Amino acid sequence: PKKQELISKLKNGKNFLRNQQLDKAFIEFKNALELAQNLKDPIEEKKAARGLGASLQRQGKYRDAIKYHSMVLAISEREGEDSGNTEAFGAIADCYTELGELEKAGQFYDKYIARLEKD
Amino acid sequence: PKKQELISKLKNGKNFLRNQQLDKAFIEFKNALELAQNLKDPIEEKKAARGLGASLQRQGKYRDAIKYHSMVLAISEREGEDSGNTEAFGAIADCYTELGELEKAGQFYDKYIARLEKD
Amino acid sequence: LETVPTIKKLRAYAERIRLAELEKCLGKMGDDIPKKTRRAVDDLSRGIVNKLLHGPMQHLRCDGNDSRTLSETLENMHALNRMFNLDT
Amino acid sequence: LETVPTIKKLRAYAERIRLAELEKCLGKMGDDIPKKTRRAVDDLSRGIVNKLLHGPMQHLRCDGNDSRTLSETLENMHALNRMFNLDT
Repeated sequence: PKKQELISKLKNGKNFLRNQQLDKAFIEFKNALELAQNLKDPIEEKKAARGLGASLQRQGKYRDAIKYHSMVLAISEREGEDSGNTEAFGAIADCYTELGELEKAGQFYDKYIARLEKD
Repeated sequence: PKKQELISKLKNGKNFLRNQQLDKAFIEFKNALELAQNLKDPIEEKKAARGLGASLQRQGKYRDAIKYHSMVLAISEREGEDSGNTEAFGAIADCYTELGELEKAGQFYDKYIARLEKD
Repeated sequence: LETVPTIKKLRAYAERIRLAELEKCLGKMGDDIPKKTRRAVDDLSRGIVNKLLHGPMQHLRCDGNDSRTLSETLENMHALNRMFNLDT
Repeated sequence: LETVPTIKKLRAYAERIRLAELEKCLGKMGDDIPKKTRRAVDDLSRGIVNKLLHGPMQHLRCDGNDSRTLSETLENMHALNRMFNLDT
């Protein structure tokens, strides 16, 4: 039931993202994040964090986007399970590139590139 | 029944190809080609021709390989259905490259490249 | 550092292709795609893109401590910009 | 014409990646994969590879009648050889 709700919020968020309805996407992912945290479901928690990062990034809110993309890395660290990290490193680097902080961007791209050969 | 036999020969041929048992692969594909022709099944006929081309190509028999890869193009022409043509153009070009006929190879690569953006 | 924006553009270019092909694939597979299949297909699309990009991406970074020189890295960047039309 | 062997090597490089990722994907999907799914997945893998290779491949051919010069084509070739390690 709760899990069902979580899945549906993630799905809605994705659809809003696709249609560039970024505020609506943000709200869905925000609700999904809370649900996932309550359900202690780290995989879906990461999906929600990534969605939040993507929504903000497309609105040009790069600093806030970095926070949520970094949350994916933190969840991975906490759970000892690194799915989604490649994308998170890449997305954070993209944000720093937009902000003109190329040194930092380069550091995150290096982490991203180091993972490209892995699965 | 006959169709089943055809499918299984194509599958065996593929497995032999993968294991580098190229003579055995050739025989399976050769039988598959005859079956497909009798059944008037152009899609499977192309798969058999491509398999024959690949078996010969990996044995270094480039001239013969070109014949079978060209058969894929001929079947497409006959049927007005061009699936498999991109791969056939590429494979023929690869064979000409191996034969040192770079001019001809380039012509076939051009046809291959022109199709890369299509589906 | 000049090559950093190229990394971003190349990533975006590849991601557009990945998503377009993924949509087409899911469309062909119809409704009710099992979750396992959905996931395997997503991994496939990422796996191919990531492994194909690995070489070029690596060669856009100039770490100084190996034989890759700055000028070579810039040449790689110019070639990628041309080949993937990344300047526009 | 010097670029022709590079086209062949780049094709082979990408095909190795495609087949390896495809095997992994089919392995994850288990037995009894519906034919429609099998075909969609194969198309997906080819679609991504072909669309990603289109730019570089095109820029390895120097057709003379546009602005792409021979020297630029050769630079593209050298960059691709480096980035995909095609010389070895």
